[in-house]
Amino acid sequence: MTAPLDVSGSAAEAHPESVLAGAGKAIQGRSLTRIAWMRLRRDKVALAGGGVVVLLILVAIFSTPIIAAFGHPPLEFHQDQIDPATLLPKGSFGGMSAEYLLGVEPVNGRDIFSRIVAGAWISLLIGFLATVVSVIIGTVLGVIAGYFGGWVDQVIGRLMDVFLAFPLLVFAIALAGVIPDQGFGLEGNGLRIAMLIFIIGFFSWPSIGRIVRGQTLSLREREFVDAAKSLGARHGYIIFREVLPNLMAPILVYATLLIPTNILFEASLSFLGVGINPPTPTWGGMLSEAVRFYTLPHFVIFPGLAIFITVLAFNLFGDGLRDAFDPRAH
Amino acid sequence: MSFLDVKDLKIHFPTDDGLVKSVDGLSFGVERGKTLGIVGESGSGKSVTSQSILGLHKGGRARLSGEIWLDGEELIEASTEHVRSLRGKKMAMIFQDPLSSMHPYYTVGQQIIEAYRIHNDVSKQVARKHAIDMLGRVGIPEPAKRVDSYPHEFSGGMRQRAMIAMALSCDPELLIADEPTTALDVTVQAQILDLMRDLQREFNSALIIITHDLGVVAELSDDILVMYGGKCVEYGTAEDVFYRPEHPYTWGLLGSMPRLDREPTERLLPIKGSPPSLINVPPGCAFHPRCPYAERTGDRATTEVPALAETEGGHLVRCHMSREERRGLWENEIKPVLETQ
Amino acid sequence: MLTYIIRRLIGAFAMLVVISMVTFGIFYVVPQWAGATPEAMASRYVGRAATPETVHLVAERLGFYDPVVVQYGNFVKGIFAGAQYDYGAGVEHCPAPCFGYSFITGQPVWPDLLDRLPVTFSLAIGAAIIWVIAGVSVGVLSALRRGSFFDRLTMGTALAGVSLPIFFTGMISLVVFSYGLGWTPPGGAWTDFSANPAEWAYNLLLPWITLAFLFAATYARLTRAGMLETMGEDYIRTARAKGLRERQVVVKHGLRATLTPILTLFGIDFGLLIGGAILTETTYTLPGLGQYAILAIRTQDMPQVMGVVLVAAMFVVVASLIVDLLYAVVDPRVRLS
Amino acid sequence: MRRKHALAGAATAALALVLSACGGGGGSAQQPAASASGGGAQAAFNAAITGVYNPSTKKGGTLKAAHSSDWDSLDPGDTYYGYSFNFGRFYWRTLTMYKPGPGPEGNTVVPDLAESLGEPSEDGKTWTYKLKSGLKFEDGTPITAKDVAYAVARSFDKETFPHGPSYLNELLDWPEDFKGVYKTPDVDYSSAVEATDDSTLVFHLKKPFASMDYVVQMPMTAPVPKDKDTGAKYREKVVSSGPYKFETNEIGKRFTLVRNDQWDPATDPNRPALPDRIEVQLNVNADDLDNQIIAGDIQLDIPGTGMQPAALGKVLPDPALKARTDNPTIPRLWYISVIPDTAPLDNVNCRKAVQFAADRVANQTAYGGEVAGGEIATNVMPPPIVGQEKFDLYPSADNKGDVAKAKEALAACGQPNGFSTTMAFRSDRPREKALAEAMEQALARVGIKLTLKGFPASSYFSDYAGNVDYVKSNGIGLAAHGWGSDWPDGYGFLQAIVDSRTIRDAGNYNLSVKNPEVDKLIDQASAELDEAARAKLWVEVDKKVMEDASILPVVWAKSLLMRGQGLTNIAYNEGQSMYDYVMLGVE
Repeated sequence: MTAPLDVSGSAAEAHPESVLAGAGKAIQGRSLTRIAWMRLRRDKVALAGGGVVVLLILVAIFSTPIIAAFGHPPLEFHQDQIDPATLLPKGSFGGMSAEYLLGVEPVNGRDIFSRIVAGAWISLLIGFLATVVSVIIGTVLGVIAGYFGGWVDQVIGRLMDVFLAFPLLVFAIALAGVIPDQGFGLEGNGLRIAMLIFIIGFFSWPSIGRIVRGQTLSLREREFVDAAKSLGARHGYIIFREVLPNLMAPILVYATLLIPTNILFEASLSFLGVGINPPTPTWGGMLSEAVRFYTLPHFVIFPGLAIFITVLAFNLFGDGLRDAFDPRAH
Repeated sequence: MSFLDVKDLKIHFPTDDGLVKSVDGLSFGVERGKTLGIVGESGSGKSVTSQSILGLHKGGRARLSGEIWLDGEELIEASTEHVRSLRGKKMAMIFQDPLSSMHPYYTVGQQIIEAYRIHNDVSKQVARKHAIDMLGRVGIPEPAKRVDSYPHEFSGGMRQRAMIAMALSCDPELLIADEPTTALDVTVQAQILDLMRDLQREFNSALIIITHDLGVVAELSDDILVMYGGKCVEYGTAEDVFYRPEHPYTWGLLGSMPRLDREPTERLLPIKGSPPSLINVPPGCAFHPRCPYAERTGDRATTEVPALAETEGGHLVRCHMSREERRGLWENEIKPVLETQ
Repeated sequence: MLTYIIRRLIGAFAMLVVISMVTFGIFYVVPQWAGATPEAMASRYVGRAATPETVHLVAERLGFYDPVVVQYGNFVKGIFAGAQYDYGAGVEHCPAPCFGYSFITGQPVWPDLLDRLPVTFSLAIGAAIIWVIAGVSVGVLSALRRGSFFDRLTMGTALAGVSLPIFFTGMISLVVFSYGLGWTPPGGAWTDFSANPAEWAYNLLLPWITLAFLFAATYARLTRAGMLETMGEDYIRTARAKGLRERQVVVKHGLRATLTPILTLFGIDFGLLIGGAILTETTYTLPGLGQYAILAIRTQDMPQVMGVVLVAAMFVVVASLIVDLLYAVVDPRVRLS
Repeated sequence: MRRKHALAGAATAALALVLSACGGGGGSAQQPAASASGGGAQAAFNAAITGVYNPSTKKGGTLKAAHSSDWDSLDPGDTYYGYSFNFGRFYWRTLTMYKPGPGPEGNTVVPDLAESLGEPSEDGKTWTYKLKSGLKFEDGTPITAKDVAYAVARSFDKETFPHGPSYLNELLDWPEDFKGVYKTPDVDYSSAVEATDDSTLVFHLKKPFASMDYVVQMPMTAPVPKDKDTGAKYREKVVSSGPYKFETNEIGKRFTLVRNDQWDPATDPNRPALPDRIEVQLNVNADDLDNQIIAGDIQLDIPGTGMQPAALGKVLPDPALKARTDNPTIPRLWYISVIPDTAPLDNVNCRKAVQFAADRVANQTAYGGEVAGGEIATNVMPPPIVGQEKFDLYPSADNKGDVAKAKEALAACGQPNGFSTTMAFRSDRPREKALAEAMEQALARVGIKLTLKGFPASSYFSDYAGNVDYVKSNGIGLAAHGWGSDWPDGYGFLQAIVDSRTIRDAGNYNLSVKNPEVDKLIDQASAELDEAARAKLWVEVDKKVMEDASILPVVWAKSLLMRGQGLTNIAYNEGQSMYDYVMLGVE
């Protein structure tokens, strides 16, 4: 999130305690989870967002048959569609036609529709998995900080401050720029995707860490934790059986809201030219190429819209989820 | 007509989950210099009632009907602006949690001064003097110094005193105290209650004390209204309600009054179950699922809403059981248990 | 209070040390792990005619043969004590804070940073004014008219706003307003405020609005949520019970409490922005710190990277310190200790 | 040797690496003006290639120029960009310079500071230049042969001046203990370069070298007054020897040149010095720069590498705008190194398979198309190189590649089903990225699977494609590359990229040509004194490399240049590979 720069707005949402305070209260009983589900089912906007998310996931999974049905292979050149002097699409509206639904790219004439469809999985995969990384790091450190308190909390708290003070985009670019070719049993784009997931996830953890810490702090004072302690339960038992299950709702909510942030982060890195290697299409990468051809609206708008719709859908769904878990929002 | 006269007050909230009938046909009255205690569990509608008198429900989605007459003026139909001008001046309120009810960013003095200057066109200096004066009258030591303290710098009891000073700063004729002592220690509770009694005498205002604890109103109240599920279930003089209670719910409340010789959690006459959902109020008598005597009236308990009927001399009870049956139960079963302790 | 400030300053300093070490590690150590020799690193900074001897000499001059610890130590020394720069015909003293000399242009980094700061600062300050005013007022109005058409419209717009990548909105706005309608200057336009304030503002108008839109959306959402929460607080009910007019309830009691946490966010956001609005500056090719950072990374100009990262981090650290101090002023419950 | 092209703008790579030429001068300025009947003010496509466009001798006005990036250095001893050699002649003078004006004559050198071209000794190891009289620095002190010798000696210090060319470091007979004028101020360097008197300069070479006149037109011979030399900081305040001097210089932002009243036009027939003032803005957005050139707000795009792709779509379809452009072929080749260190490309048949499988049209389009990119290249040397011959060892119908032949070659290589390898490119160069993508598509047709990998341009040759260890351990089989000549003959173009003996551990520009037969031919060609026979031998080198299939030519670069509005006296100079800047005037 924003932590870095102007990737996605403000550090604001890095302080979601207030937002989730309600969810925290709601987690006491299973029945409240059910109530949240009922609320969510009634929230049409959130459901629409969720629907689009599901649709996008399906598109990502079934990109091959979709492209086969409606487009051309995403890497295939169609230079017959291109004016050899200006390098621009010959047809009007960027070469849009029944053959090329969203037109073709300048220079090589690749089918924009296919490339957008084929680019979905990168955005979603990195968005999801980077969030998983953030959630894991954030939860572990947040629980440790909140549960043990004292100097442990101090150290982890400082660590979070350091991360928030980092110009993260600079670091991400620098790191992404020195990714080697092989390592960890992966190579090429596989390694690159893995590294991007790690970098994005690694830089996004403090936001989720803060929430988890805050929630853990309040859970620690609750009766059932006291009860477990008085029964002589070990820390591990209390954390895994008493604390973590009660953190699931806020983590779920916040993770959902972190996904779109991470998708934007990936798009920003691709836009700045340190994303996935070509020719694999990514939305941010398409936009960065479109900069050179800003006179072609279709080349700019379609990848931009793809990012926008995806991020918006996740945000709508995440907002709905949060409202559902937060009685005060009603 | 009483100084405050509430007639058939209904407060309903439409929600996604259905219509919440917070208050459903409530009538009562209070005279100047008199005290009414409204007693009930949380969710019984007692706080909503008090806020609707002050018009504080406005802006929300509440639907009000009925009549609220204050000193001959009807408030429900009155303009928002007019009700606002009465608030603080003619009627004031003391809230449950003095910490959260006072603005954390302003000093106690600033908050009292503000309250005073809304209704009195005086300079800040004059208002400040008044605030110091009020703080002194509610028993805050060194008021000239404490007037510049922030609420969080006060102890709980001091804060509640400050709240009271704020509420009384414009000399209101009706004072509503919503759970004024719930957030306080037992010893402080007594002090605050004494203070309120003294001040009421001094100001000769009408006082409504809202509480879930009969003990709080025992000494203070002239009349007591017991609410359950948004309805009045018993209404009478303090003497009636304490010495001749006729509703099984009131018996339960009496049985759970804290006493110094009992563990606070130990209940003599436990009321089983929990307060009813205001969305799905149980059919028939709202109390029947928790009432140990429900089967005595057979199907009526679940099918017929009991009427609020006068048992004698202004003592009203909402129960299917006959007067004799209730009195018999009280005399033979309940009273002896309560008195053994 | 004083001890608090001193303690915080020490903490801030420690944080900058950590950040400088990490940055140094990424640019100096990671390449070596990846197998780069001092010569390979040096050959980035020589012309195409460079012979092995040239490369060797440059590697020596840049200190690449020294152990990393020594290199880092020299860097730190430069910041506090200044450094000597051998420019061939003589030695120049680079006074503290000396972030070294660019490996590419040979120019001292610190003046470069000072030179670019006004651009980023101008961008940030203008955008901040717009987004705070727009975001907060929209948020307050939406909260007060919850569920109204206005609320739904603005909150829908705000959600769209936080979902739009700024490089996309930036490009679209350039294409439409600059290249299409010609209302605003093209990307890259920059005039110093002191030279011509009107032109300064005119040139920055589009970046301001674009950047402000993103933040305003976030702030509107947060203000609305905060306002809704505040207006449900007990003390608001108290204020109303006193007979206060609704406007005063909102402004004096509601806003005051809502804005305090927003202030914290604002401090951090603003600090982050002054450190370089990379995407905005890239999209509009504004010669600010963000663009400087990107160029420095692209050309692997290590002193420049170190300088810009540390300066950016410093702004965040200072901003958060100021915010904490301000918080203590605004919220009497907060005690600094 | 190699001149840098502008790393600058995102898009264009093409810059002329050609050696800078000389300026247009008084005499030459009049000459083209007089002979440029073909030019005139009649706007037409390529009007400034064949003749001088809008000839004029009017003095005065301000020339507004801009650069989408920045100079490597303004110091004549520390710069290696073509545009820098070209533009620098406004404020420096060198012993010789390219003949100003259009046409093939632009490839020849004429004297500048020197009275005449250099005089070689019998053995070709000593070159003597006589300086004109009346030469002065901007402060009025006379320019003597000592100042030139000092300039040459100071440029020796590559630690202080890492950017400039090192021809003279290699050619001259420097004393063993000479480490530069700053580190070893007392060492006598007269064994390499000496001023025998105030007007006589003598170069002593280690071995015979025929093209000395080309070398000394480079700015290392621009005089530097010793008492004003501030080493690496001299770039901030260069002392002018040319018709203009610095008024202001804000490094990285802008600078302004004004007339140098100490410059005597009588000593300088090559520079008409028409404008009164020259303003240069640096780091201007490249797209915006194009728009301002089109609109007339800026008159000169200094890098001279051609317009950005977004502008092409605007300019080419519009006859009025197109008429303002010139589209020369420059002595630069964009190509792909096919690296024989990486199996199975160690087998020449596999390399040939790559040659046949490539889709040249797709590659050309990737590189910017027929106008902004260049002509499809079939061999290594570009057409502007003297003696160049076109030939095609891997022909295919429509230049789309010959899949059948490629498969035959694969079979011969023992890889009938194709193979996998990695292609490197500079990730901040969109054209190289597009090229890599085009190759990936084309080679897939014959079963060769390409993995594409982008690297930062700043460390492309030092850490990646030009680093032998990296290439070997990471299996880089193909690498996008580009080369421009420092002067327009076979040696100037080919030597650095095909001589295997130049290969070092890191920072290589010859990535793939490791053939002893090629090296042998290079030696033969270098030793050949007859110009025509020498040119033939360079063609042989070219053929050998193509037979070796270790270079896959992409395009012989062309750039689309736009003549700024209000400019006079515009001519494309072949020596500079861009407009001749010192000829320009403003209306």
